[in-house]
Amino acid sequence: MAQKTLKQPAPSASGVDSDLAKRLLRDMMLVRRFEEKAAEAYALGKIGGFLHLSIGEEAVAAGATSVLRRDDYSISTYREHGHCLVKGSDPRRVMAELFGRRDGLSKGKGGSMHLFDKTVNFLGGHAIVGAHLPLAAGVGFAIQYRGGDQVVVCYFGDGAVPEGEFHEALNLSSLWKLPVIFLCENNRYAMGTSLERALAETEIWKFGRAYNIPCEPVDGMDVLAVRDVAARAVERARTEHTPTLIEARTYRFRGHSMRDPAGAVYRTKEEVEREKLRDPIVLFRNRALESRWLTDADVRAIEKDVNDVIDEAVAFADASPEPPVEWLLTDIYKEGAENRAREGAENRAREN
Amino acid sequence: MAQKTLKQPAPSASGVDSDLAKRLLRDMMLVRRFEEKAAEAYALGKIGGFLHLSIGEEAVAAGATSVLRRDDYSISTYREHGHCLVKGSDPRRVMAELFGRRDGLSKGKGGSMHLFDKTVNFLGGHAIVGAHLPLAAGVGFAIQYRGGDQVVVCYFGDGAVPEGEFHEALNLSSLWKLPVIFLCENNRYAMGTSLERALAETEIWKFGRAYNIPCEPVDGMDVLAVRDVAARAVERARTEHTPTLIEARTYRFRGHSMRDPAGAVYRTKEEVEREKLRDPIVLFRNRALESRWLTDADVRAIEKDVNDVIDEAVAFADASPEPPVEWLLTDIYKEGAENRAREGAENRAREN
Amino acid sequence: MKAQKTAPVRTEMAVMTYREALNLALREEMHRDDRVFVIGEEVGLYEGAYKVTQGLLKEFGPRRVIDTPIAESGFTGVGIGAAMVGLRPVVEMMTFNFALLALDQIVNSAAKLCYMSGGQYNVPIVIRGPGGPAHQLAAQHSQSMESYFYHVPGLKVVRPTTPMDAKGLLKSSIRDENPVIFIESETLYAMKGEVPDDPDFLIPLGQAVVRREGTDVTVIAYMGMMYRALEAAEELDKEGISIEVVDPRTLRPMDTETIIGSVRKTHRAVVVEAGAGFAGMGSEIASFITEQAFDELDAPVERVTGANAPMPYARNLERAKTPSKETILAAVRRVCYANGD
Amino acid sequence: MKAQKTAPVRTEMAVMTYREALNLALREEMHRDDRVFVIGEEVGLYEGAYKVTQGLLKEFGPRRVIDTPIAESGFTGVGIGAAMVGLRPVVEMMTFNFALLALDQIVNSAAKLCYMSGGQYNVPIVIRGPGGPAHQLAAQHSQSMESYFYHVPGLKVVRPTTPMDAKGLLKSSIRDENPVIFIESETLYAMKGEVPDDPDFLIPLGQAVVRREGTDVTVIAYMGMMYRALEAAEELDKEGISIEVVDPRTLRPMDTETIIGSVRKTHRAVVVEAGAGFAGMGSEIASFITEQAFDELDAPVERVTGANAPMPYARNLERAKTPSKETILAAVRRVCYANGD
Ligand SMILES: Cc1ncc(C[n+]2csc(CCOP(=O)(O)OP(=O)(O)O)c2C)c(N)n1
Ligand SMILES: Cc1ncc(C[n+]2csc(CCOP(=O)(O)OP(=O)(O)O)c2C)c(N)n1
Ligand SMILES: [Mg+2]
Ligand SMILES: [Mg+2]
Repeated sequence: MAQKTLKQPAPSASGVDSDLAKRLLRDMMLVRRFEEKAAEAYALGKIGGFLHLSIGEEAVAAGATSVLRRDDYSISTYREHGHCLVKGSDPRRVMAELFGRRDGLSKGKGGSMHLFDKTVNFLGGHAIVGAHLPLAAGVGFAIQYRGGDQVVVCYFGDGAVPEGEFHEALNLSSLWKLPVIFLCENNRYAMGTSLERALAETEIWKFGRAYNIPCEPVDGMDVLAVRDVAARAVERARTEHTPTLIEARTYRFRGHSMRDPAGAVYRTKEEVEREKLRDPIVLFRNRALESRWLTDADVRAIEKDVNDVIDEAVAFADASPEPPVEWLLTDIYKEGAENRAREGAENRAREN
Repeated sequence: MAQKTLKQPAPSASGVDSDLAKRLLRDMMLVRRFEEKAAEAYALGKIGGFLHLSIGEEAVAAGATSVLRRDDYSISTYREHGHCLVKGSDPRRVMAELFGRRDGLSKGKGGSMHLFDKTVNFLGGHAIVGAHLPLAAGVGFAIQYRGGDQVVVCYFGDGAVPEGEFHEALNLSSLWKLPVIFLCENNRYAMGTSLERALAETEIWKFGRAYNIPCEPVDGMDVLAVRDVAARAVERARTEHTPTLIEARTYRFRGHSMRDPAGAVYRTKEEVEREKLRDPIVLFRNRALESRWLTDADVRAIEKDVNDVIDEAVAFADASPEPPVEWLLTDIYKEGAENRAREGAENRAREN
Repeated sequence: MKAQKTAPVRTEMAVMTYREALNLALREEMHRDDRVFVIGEEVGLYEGAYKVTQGLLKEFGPRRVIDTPIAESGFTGVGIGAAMVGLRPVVEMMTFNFALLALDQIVNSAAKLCYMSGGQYNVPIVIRGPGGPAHQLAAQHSQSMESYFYHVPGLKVVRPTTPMDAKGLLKSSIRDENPVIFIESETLYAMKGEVPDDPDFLIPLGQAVVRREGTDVTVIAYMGMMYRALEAAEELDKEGISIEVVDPRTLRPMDTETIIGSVRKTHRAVVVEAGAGFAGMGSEIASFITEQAFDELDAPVERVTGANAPMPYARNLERAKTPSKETILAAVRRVCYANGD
Repeated sequence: MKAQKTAPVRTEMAVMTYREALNLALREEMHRDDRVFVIGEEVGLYEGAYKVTQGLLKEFGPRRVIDTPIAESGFTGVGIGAAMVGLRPVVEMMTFNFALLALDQIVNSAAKLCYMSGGQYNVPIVIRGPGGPAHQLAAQHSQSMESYFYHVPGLKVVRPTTPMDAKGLLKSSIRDENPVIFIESETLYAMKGEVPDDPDFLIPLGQAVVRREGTDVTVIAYMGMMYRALEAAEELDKEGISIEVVDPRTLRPMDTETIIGSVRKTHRAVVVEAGAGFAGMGSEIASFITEQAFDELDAPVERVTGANAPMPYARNLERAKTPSKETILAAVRRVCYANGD
């Protein structure tokens, strides 16, 4: 999915060919299908807690990730299924994590909001709004420290912009010239709070100017546009260690989480319906067909493949057992037996 | 010192007359003299802890406060002797606070970093960098809530700009149109860290643009210039509830605190000497004499008055007793006997 | 459950949920005092992430019900600043997990301004919202938060266990002159109970309550753990062990007298808390009981606590993380048979 | 002071200050491991607000000694992010008071990433700096900070009392795979003591030390309070009361065995802590002693704590706020004569 050779330059965003079109469409459809199935599983009680779907926003993850190398990093919020899947994670293990099973990426300990996958440099899954922006800067710092040429993409919502950590992370990244792409998924709402009620400046990309970094808005429903702007940002980060702030304008078709019924209080039905006309998957599929990058048969093949993969993911998750109860007390610290013995002592009261 | 009648409009910053010139010069000299004496007392061990002098920066406090009404608020950092004195606090009680005596503004419990004076609406004295900016927004919120026309001036250093709370406070103040004047005393260093090493954008006033609020830089060594820009900001805040960000460019002639010997590591002697040529008191005194706002006799009279007032303040502080030891356990909560009885119980272990 | 000792006698009772009781308290206090306002994320238009502020925007308008951006330190600071100059903010933390972002404001500003100003400025603010374990919300959204607050001089800390307490304690908190940390629970919002109609019904801060009388063992517990303790008590009744359940309600200031009084009667105590045990609330309660009633204890005070781990997501691990009725039963049996009897 | 039990036998000793010992530990570890870097306010050009990082910028250059703006949450997050991908940051808090601004990063990111990722990502970070009472710095700059950390699963918490410990524990902390909160003290930086030259000298985390042997009462204390306890012990010697002083050194994980072992011998214990007492470290120590050695205690464990107040500025009030030798003496006498003897 992500490129395997490390030194190969990122492909240009123009010059789309059939392979690229297949990949972009497949990535978006994979995320869509994954989340539709997750929603079903949630309704059946197989997934608990909060479940946040990115349906409608798939072009951002797919477009940005398509210009990354496998050894590049990405880091995200609790609405991260898509970011994790397109980075290359095994859908089966992602689904098992949502089900809270032992074969989940995090052994079932993290859940939907805390996906991590070290094998593809996916750094989580963070549920405190704004808190992962400094972490992204830290990853950029480490890349620079080692003299590497990787980059890190940091996805976050419009809701994170008013948080202090947005400001701190952008200032530090600019000051120290860290290879971080701050990619705001502006879906115009933070839960029920619209942009206008949260920010004195609603054109989020303009905040980049305050920190003297390159910044621009992009149509987040257009996967090629996202790819294009991300490619330029990645190039700058790789070669000049320059951070970038991108505002991708997108929309979530569902409610904030499964507990928020479509969000009828804070936005109108008409608005939601209007936005659904910009469905990034439909838009790109049509364009790909029109441009003859793809045939109808290609699209059907992708659809079938994606359905199969996700069905298998659900079956895998269903079959995976619950984590053994002893795992409650593992992974608190990374260390050997000595430390676990101590934890055990502290847990005395509970255990006997 | 501050005007007593509430509804009288702020005097225009142009049209300086003898009264105004006297007041401005006296305010600056009072602060200077106060701090020189405080430095002596610190050397004698009469003042403990941290002592931060604003010597060199007096024009900011004097200029800004000269356009405030007595019922307006100001709030500041740990480098706040000047802001507190010019707002109208009794120098004797300020000095007694620095000495840790019972007649201090805060009964000796706060010290130099935590001056508060409710009688003149001086809201402290805050020693966590950046933390009082949201408080200032809250005071502005309360003014608006009550439909008042007061304003609040919030002094802070260049060092607070990289903190997240700067961003949060400015965004909220702009979004909610709060009557707050954010007045940055940019003395180019946060302890030993120069502006260039702390901020991706060193023209601090420009951050105001990110929040769509009026913003401008001003020569912080020119008391009339500060007065002028503050007057405009106050007017906007009073009549339009518009916050403003002002960057006053100033310089501290002394070290960061009495424990930092003039700061020789992070800045050159030449730089300090060059800046001292811009001494705001000397500049304004000369200008006032040249412009015939003041006579030599006026200046001598102010000097004598100020010296007398500060000598008296020192004598007063010296004579004030230590707070009674029982005061350790008062003012933790505002309440009657019941609550203190409980605190007493909690302190059992210590007391017997 | 036995009637609360502090319940008023002549008031009409209504049955309502814990959530509704909180809502009622807010509405009554907002009617009573124009200085009271509600501020936080989603409190207005959305009517609260957990609907505690339902209807408030409609009833009181946007001047008094203020939606904020996600900026916990900022809007908590706004509340503190407003309180310094005489307003009475009720700041909602959507969940208390996010209060860590505002902790400096709470600890270094709210809790200390009265002291540092020598009593000139007090901060009558309530910071409220749900905290503690919730259902499968995992490590960052499901944790006991009171430990960050009850150690801090200048703060008061409330944990209301019943709908009646939710109303009576929230009203007292709003009327208090000091910063009050008021931590509710997502798992209790839907619980129903009797709540006095009386708009002047108050439960004073700093008063514990005996939820169930008994003679053999005192169990101290609050919030969800209190209900588990009651279940355990019913079961132990059958074995002939009589449990007294005491709910502190306010953790700071702590009503040590009521707790000690109970232990003087039973000579045995078990403290239950949902949070990780090391240096938790249970440590303090066990300590003061031991100090003040050492000679009357027939067994060391037992602490029943959550496992010393972050909260896992998986349902079975989550269940194992928090004390169960069984762990309470086991602890009670230990204090009964270990010694004395 | 008795020799430390864990002191290596064949190593050369140098006499140096606590500050120099920390500095040496940093230098040795930076030489040993290129992944180690130091980041914080004024750590480079200014060489540390308290000069702990003196000379580091010159020796290691700006790649490894990084001055930051005032943005605690930001640069702590940078440290955590860097640690996730394999570096070993040592983050300096100019003073630990400011760590509250980074507490969310520490509690919700650093402490939980290993668990939430099922062990995929660990966070080998040290967050260090001075904390606790300092001289007349008043409420916001003079407070015991450990209580915000030792309750948190996923963190380790160290309080080094001597120069030797400062070196040995800091080196172990840097080599640890987990987030370590390492809280020094402004009042100890100038204190001198013997420190092993050996660049491989380590003191394992989680080991308490007996600072003074005795037979009648165990006093548990760390940092400045440990020295007051030693003074009290000397005085009590004259009265024929023999004090054993135990210093936990690491608060999490706590070495309960060493402490319990001592109490089994003396049958009496006093816990001293500088911070406000309610629900402090002393509560936990008193609790586990009581639980694990109840039948061997001749008196309830006494807690000697700071007053339950913010720190006042005035010198005399400040003095009254923190436990003195006299309050320790009084507590020891109480446990000696209240009971048993
Ligand atoms: C610090 C913090 N405050 C509040 C929350 C509760 N919360 C979770 S998601 C969310 C909205 C975030 O909106 P946005 O950043 O726009 O992302 P989106 O959900 O739209 O993808 C809020 C308020 C949180 N998780 N963290
Ligand atoms: C949150 C926080 N971090 C660090 C400090 C330590 N500190 C005290 S003053 C200061 C420098 C502040 O500089 P600036 O804001 O420019 O104000 P100035 O001292 O120049 O007036 C620092 C780092 C603090 N008090 N609070
Ligand atoms: Mg959004
Ligand atoms: Mg400065």
